[in-house]
Amino acid sequence: MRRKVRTVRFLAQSYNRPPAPSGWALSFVPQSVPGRVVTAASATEIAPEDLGPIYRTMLLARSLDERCLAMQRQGRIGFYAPVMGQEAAQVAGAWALDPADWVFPAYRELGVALVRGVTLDELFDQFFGNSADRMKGRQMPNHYGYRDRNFVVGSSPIGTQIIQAVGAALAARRRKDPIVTIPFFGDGATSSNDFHAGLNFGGVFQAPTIFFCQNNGWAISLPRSRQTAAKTLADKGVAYGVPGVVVDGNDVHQVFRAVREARARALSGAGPTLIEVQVYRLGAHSTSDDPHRYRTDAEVAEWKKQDPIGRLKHELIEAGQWSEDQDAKLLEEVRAEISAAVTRTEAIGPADPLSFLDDVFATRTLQLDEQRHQLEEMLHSGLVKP
Amino acid sequence: MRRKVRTVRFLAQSYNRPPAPSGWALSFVPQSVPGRVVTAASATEIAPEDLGPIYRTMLLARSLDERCLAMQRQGRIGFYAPVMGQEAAQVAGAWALDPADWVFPAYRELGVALVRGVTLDELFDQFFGNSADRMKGRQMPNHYGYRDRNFVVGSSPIGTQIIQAVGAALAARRRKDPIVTIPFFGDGATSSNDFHAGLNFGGVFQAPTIFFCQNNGWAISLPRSRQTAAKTLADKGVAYGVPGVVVDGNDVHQVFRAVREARARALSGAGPTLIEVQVYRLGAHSTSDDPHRYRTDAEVAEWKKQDPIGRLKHELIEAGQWSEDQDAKLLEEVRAEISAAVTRTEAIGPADPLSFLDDVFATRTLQLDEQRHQLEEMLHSGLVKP
Amino acid sequence: MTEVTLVQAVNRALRTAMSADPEVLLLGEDIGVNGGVFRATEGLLKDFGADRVIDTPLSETGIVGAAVGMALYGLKPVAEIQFLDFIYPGFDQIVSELAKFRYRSGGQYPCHVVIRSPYGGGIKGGLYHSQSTEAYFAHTAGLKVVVPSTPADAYGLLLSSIFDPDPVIFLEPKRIYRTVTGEVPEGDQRVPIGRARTVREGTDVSVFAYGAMIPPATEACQAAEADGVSAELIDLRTLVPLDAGAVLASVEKTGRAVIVHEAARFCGYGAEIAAILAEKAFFSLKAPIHRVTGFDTPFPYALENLYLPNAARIRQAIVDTVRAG
Amino acid sequence: MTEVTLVQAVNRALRTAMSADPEVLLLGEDIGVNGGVFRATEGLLKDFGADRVIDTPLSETGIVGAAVGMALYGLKPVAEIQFLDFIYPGFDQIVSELAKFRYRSGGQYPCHVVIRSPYGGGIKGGLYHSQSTEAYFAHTAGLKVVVPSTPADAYGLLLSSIFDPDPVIFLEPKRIYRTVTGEVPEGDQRVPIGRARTVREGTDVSVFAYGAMIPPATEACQAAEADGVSAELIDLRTLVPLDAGAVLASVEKTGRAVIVHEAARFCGYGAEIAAILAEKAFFSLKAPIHRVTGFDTPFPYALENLYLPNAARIRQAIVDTVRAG
Ligand SMILES: Cc1ncc(C[n+]2csc(CCOP(=O)(O)OP(=O)(O)O)c2C)c(N)n1
Ligand SMILES: Cc1ncc(C[n+]2csc(CCOP(=O)(O)OP(=O)(O)O)c2C)c(N)n1
Ligand SMILES: [Mg+2]
Ligand SMILES: [Mg+2]
Repeated sequence: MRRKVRTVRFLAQSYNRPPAPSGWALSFVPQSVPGRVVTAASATEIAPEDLGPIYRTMLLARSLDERCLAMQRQGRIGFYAPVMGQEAAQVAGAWALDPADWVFPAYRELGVALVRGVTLDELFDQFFGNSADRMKGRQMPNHYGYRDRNFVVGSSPIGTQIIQAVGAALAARRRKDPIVTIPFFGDGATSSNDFHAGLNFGGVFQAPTIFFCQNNGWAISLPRSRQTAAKTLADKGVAYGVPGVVVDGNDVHQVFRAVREARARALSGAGPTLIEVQVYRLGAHSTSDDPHRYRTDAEVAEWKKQDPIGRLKHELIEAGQWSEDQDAKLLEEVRAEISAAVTRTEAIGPADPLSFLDDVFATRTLQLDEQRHQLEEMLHSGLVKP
Repeated sequence: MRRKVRTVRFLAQSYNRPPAPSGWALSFVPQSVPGRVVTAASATEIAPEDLGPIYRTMLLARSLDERCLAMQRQGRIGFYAPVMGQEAAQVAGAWALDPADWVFPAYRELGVALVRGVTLDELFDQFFGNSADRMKGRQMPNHYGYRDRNFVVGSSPIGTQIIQAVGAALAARRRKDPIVTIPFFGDGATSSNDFHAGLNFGGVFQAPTIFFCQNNGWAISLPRSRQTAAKTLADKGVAYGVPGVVVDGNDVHQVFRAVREARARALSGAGPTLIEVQVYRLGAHSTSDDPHRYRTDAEVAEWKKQDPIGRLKHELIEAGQWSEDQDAKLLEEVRAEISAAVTRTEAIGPADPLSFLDDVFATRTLQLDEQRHQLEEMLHSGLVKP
Repeated sequence: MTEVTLVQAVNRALRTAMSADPEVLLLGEDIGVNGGVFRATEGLLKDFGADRVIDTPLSETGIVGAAVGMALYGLKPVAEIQFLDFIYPGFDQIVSELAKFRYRSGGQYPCHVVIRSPYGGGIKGGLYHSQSTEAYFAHTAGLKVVVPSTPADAYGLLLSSIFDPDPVIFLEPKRIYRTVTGEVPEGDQRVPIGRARTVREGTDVSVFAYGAMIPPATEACQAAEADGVSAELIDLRTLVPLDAGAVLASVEKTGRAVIVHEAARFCGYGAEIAAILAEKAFFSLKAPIHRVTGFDTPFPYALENLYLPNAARIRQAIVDTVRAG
Repeated sequence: MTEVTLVQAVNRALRTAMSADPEVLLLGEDIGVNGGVFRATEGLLKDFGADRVIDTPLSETGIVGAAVGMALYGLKPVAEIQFLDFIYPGFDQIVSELAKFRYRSGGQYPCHVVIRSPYGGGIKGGLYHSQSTEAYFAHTAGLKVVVPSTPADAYGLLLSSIFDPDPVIFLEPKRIYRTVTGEVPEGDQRVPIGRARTVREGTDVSVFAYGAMIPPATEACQAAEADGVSAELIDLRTLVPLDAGAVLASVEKTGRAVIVHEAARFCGYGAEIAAILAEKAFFSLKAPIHRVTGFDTPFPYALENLYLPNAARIRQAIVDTVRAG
C-alpha cells in the first residue's frame, strides 16, 4: 500500500537519505521542550547535533498522543486528535524554520508546536481549558496558538489558515521582515476554497509562503484517491504557477531540506512553494473516529513499517550514536515529564465563569456588559452553575 | 499583444485551420434564429453547410450588441454586457453540442443563446423585463434561461454555474441520459471557489462535463496575467486530473473540434475536459465600465485584427462562397429583424406588479399571501406605483 | 411503531425516502462507508449503493453546488453538512443559488434540495462544533427551515422536506440525537411543514422554543407549576414558514410570551417572534416579551453550560414574565 | 469643509487614513487602476502605490482571508467587496475567522480589518446588485456593523472603523452615493462608533432607519406634519454596537415606534429593534410596533420601486401607528 514517493519539478536533486553523519553525539536539551538549536540559516541539511533533539521531540509527541488518548478515554479531556505517524514531517519541517517565521497550524500540529517551544504545561492547560489556558478555555483541545511563539491559533474549519498565511506573508514583506509564513494543512484541505485562494494569491503576489501539505492518506474516511483526481497534491501547484515538490514525510532529512530550500526561495523573492509531505495517519482521525470502519488493518500495518520514529531511531543506532537501552530510558524520562505536567495543570482551577463574555471585542460593548451582569446574577442566584 | 496560442496535453492533433471546404453554398435559415443544423454527432469538423448559419448567428450577435449598447445609452434598457469578440467561440462551441446537452451560461453568452434557439423576442422581453419575459422581470438584462432549450438561467455571482453543471452531469449520468453539461465562464471565474469545487468534483466523479473557459484577457480591469500565475488556464486541469486544452477562440473550426472531442470523451465515460478558449473582449465589460481606464487602444486594435467575424467572412469569401455585397445585404436583413423584435417587445406592457411576490416558493406561504395583500392595498391607495 | 432515537429516526426517514423514490440520493463528507460522523447515514451505502450515497471531497461549495445542479436536472438530493459550523464555505451556493433559482427563473427551475446538518451546543464542541445560526437561513427568502425536536418529528418532517418542492435547511439538534427517544411510524408518514406543535397547554404565558431547547423548556414549564404558573409550550418546528397563526393564537390567550433559543440573542430568530407579537398581538400583551437565549459571544468551550439556556433560566423567565404584568 | 458626495467622502476618508498611517492598505477587485467600480478608490493607486492599493484576483475568499492574515500580522487592511451581494464566497472567512480570532485566541490575535461594501437597492441592479443583508453580520458576534447615510458620517465613521481595533463591516448605501451631498471635515476627524444620530426630534412617534432609507424617512416625517404628527427620526448609523440607549430613550418619550429598512422583513435587523422595545420599553409603548421593510422575496429587477420602502409607505405607517393607540 506504500504510495510511491517521487520528486517532481523545481527541486532538482533527489531526496535520498544523506550519508550517516559521523563524529557527533546525541545531545538532548534537558527541559521537556527541546528548544530550537540554531543552525546556519542557509544549511539545507540537518546539523548532526540537531538529530538528537529532533528525535526526542518526536518521541515526546508520540508519548503525548498515548497519554492524551488515555486521558480522553478516562473522561479527563474532552477530545484529542493524534499526530502519530506525522512526527518526522512536523518536527523536521518546523526545525527548518526560523523562530521569527509565522506558523499557521491546523489542529494536528503537535510536533510543530513542540518545536516552537510550546510547553507541556501550556498544552495541558489548553486541553483542560483551565484558568491558565492562553485561549481562556474557549476552544476544543488541539486548537491553540501562542503569539509570542509566532504560532497562530488554529480553528476547526478546514483550510482557512492557508490564505491567511499568504496575507500575513504579504504583510511581513511590506514591513521588510525577512520571514516566511507556513500554513500546515492536510490532503483534505486541498479541496477547500481557502487552498484555492491561498495558492492563487500566493502565486500572483509571489508571497514568501511555504505551503506545507501533510498528505496523510485520509481525510477522516475519505482516501486521498477520492479527494482529487490529481496525480499528486504537489501537482496542484501547476494551477497557480507555484512549484510543487513531493517528499517522503517519514524521512526527517527530506522534509528539512525541502523546507529549507522553499524558505530560501521565498526569501529571495522567487515566490511560494507547495510541499506535499507524504505521511500516514497511523491513529484515528480523532477520539470521535473509528478508522476500522473505512480502512484495513493491513494497510495500517504496512505503513507502520515506515514509522518515522522507528526509522530515525534505526538511523541513529546504525550510526552508533544510540541504543535500545538509551531509548527506553529516554521514553521513561519523557513520560515522567508528561506526568508531571498533567499533575501540575490538572490541579489548576477552571476558567473564570464570567470570562467567556470577554474578547468578543477589544472592550465589552454596553450590551455585553449588561449580559455579563445578568450572568453574574444568575450565578449568584444559582440559576446557572459553572 | 497577441498571446501565443498553443495546444497542451490530451488533444494530440494541432488546431490548424482545415482546408477550405468546397462544393457547398451558404444556406441561411430564414428566421432570426438559425435553428441548429444537425451534423453527425461524431463529426469533429463543422459540416460545410453549417458555416453559413454559424456566420449568420455570429453577425446577429454582433448586431445585437450594437443595438443594445445604443438602447442602453438611450435609457431604453438598463444594462448590457456585450459579447463582441467572443462570437466565434460561443457560436461554434454551442454548435458542437447536442440540443439535449445542458448549457450553464454566465451573463455574456449571447452567441450560445442564439444557437440554442433563444429568439430575439425572448431576449428583448428579458432586457425590458416586460410581462412576456420568462424570468418575469426579476433579473438584470443578460441574465436569462429557458428550460425548454436546456439553457439554464444564469446569475451574477461569478463561477457558481461551474459546480452546478457537474452536479447536473452526475444526475444525467444517473438517469442514463447520453448528454453532457457545459458551463461557460471567463478567465476571472477560474479564481472562484466554484471553479475549484467544480473541476475537483468533475475529476473525482469523472463527470460528463465540458468546462468551457473563455479567456477574454480581462476580468473587468484585471488582466489575465494578474488573475493567476499559471502559465495557461488549461494548465489548471492538472490540479484536478482533468485534461486541459487551449484553442484559438477566434477560429470556429478549432473551437468546434475541441468541444466535439471533449463531448465524445465525456460520453465515453472518460471524464471532463477543460477547454481554454482564447479570445478577447473587444468591448467594455458592460455598460457600467470604461475600459480606457485600464487598457490601451493599441492592445484593442491589435486584437481587432483577429476579429472572429472578419476572419470567418474572409474564409468564406476566399472559398468563393460569399461576397462583400452579400455581406452588406445580410447585415441589413439582420438589423431589420432586430428592429422588428424591438418594436414588438417594447410595446408589451410591464410585468404584473404583484408578480414579484411569486416563485419564492412553489406556492405562496401565508406570510407571502399577506404581503401580497398589503401590496395590493398599497397599489390601490396609491402609496406605491409600479 | 418502534422506539428509536432522534438520529435513528433521521436514518429511517432517509431509508424510507430512498426506498420510495429512486431519484432521492445523498451526498456529503464521510456519509458512505463511515455512515456519517453521527451515524445518521449508517447502512445506507450498503443498501443503496455508491451511486446514491456519495462520499464527496472536502468542499461544502462542492456539496451544495453539486446538489443544486442535480436538483436542476430533476433529482432530489439530500446533502449532509457535517456540522452546521462548516456550512459557510457553501453559503454562497445556498443564498445566491439554491434560494433564488426558482425566483430568478420565473419558476422554471425549482431547486428540490434538502440540506441536513447537525447543529447546536451541549456536546463540548467549542466554537466550531456548536453553532446555531438558523437566523441566517430564516432571513434568506426562498429557503424553508425545519428543526425537529422528537424522533417522530425528525422522521415525519424529514420526509416532508425531502418531498417538498422547495429547498429546505433541515437542522438536527445533535445534543439530543441520542438522549431523546420515541416512536416513529413505518413508511411514508409525513409531518406537514408549516405547523407548530403544542407540547403542553397553559393559560398564563406562552413559551416558544425549538430543537434541543424543548427538553429544558418542558422541564421549566412543569417546574413553573410549583410557582402557580400555567405555561403553554409551543415547539415551532418549522422556522420558515413560521406558523404565525399558532404563535398569535397562543399569546392572544395567555397575554405573555417567553422565547427560547440557544443561538446568540442579537438578531436571532427570537427577535422575529417578538417583533411579530409586538406588531400583531400588541393589545393582547400584558407583560414585556422575554427572550432566553445564548449570549452575544461566539460559542465557548469550557463554559458551554453557562452559555446554553437551561431549565432554571427558562423557569425564572416564565415566572418573571407572569409577575411583570 | 467642502461639499462632497457620499462616495467622495469615502474616498477622502481612505486617503486621510492612508496618509496618517502607513499600515493602512486597501485590497479588492478593480480598486486600483480602475479606481473601483463606483470610483470609491479613485486616485489612490497613483498616490499610494500598488503596494497599498492591491488589485486582487476574483476571489472574495482570498480578499477576506488575505486581509485577515495581514491584520494578524499587524497591518490595517481595508477590503472592498465590489457589491455586498458578492460577499458570500468570503462568508466563511468572515464569520468563522474574522469574527472569532480575538475570541478564540483569548485576546492574542485582534483582527483589525474593515470590509467596505456598497449595498442596497434602487439602482436597477436586480437580485445580485441590490441586497441588504446586514442582519447576517449583525447576528454574528465579533463583528461591528456600520452604515452611514451622509457624507459626514461616511467620512467620520469610516475613519473610526479603520482605526477601530475590531473588525468592522462598513456598508455603503450605493443608491445615495451621489445623490446626497454634504460637508466633510479635513483630517482625522472621527464620528464615534456606537452612537445613533437624531435626524429630527418629535414627540408622537419614533422612526428608526439607516442608510438609504434616511432620505425617504426624512421626507415621510416632514409630510406627517401635515397629518398633525410629530415624528422623531433616529439614524441608527452603527447597527453593532447598537445605541440601545438612544432607541429606548426615544420610545420612552414618544411611546410609539416605526422601524424602516429595505432588507427583507423576516428576521431582518428591524426585528431586533422591535424585540428590544417589546422587552425594555414595553410599558412605554402605546401602539403596535410597525416595520416598513422590503418584502420577503429575493430582490426583484423591473419592480424594485415596489419592493423598496418609500416616503409614502413610511408616512402611512407613521400615521397608522399614531392612530392605533
Ligand atoms: C470546512 C470543514 N468541513 C468539514 C469539516 C469536518 N472535518 C474535520 S477534519 C476533516 C478531514 C480533514 O482532512 P485533512 O485535511 O486531510 O486533515 P487530517 O485530519 O487528515 O490531518 C473533516 C472533513 C471541517 N472541519 N471543516
Ligand atoms: C463573486 C463575484 N465577485 C465579483 C463580481 C463582480 N464582477 C462581475 S463580472 C467580474 C469579472 C468577471 O471576469 P471573467 O470571469 O473573466 O468574465 P468576463 O466578464 O470577462 O466575461 C466581476 C469581478 C461578481 N459578479 N461575482
Ligand atoms: Mg489527511
Ligand atoms: Mg474575462
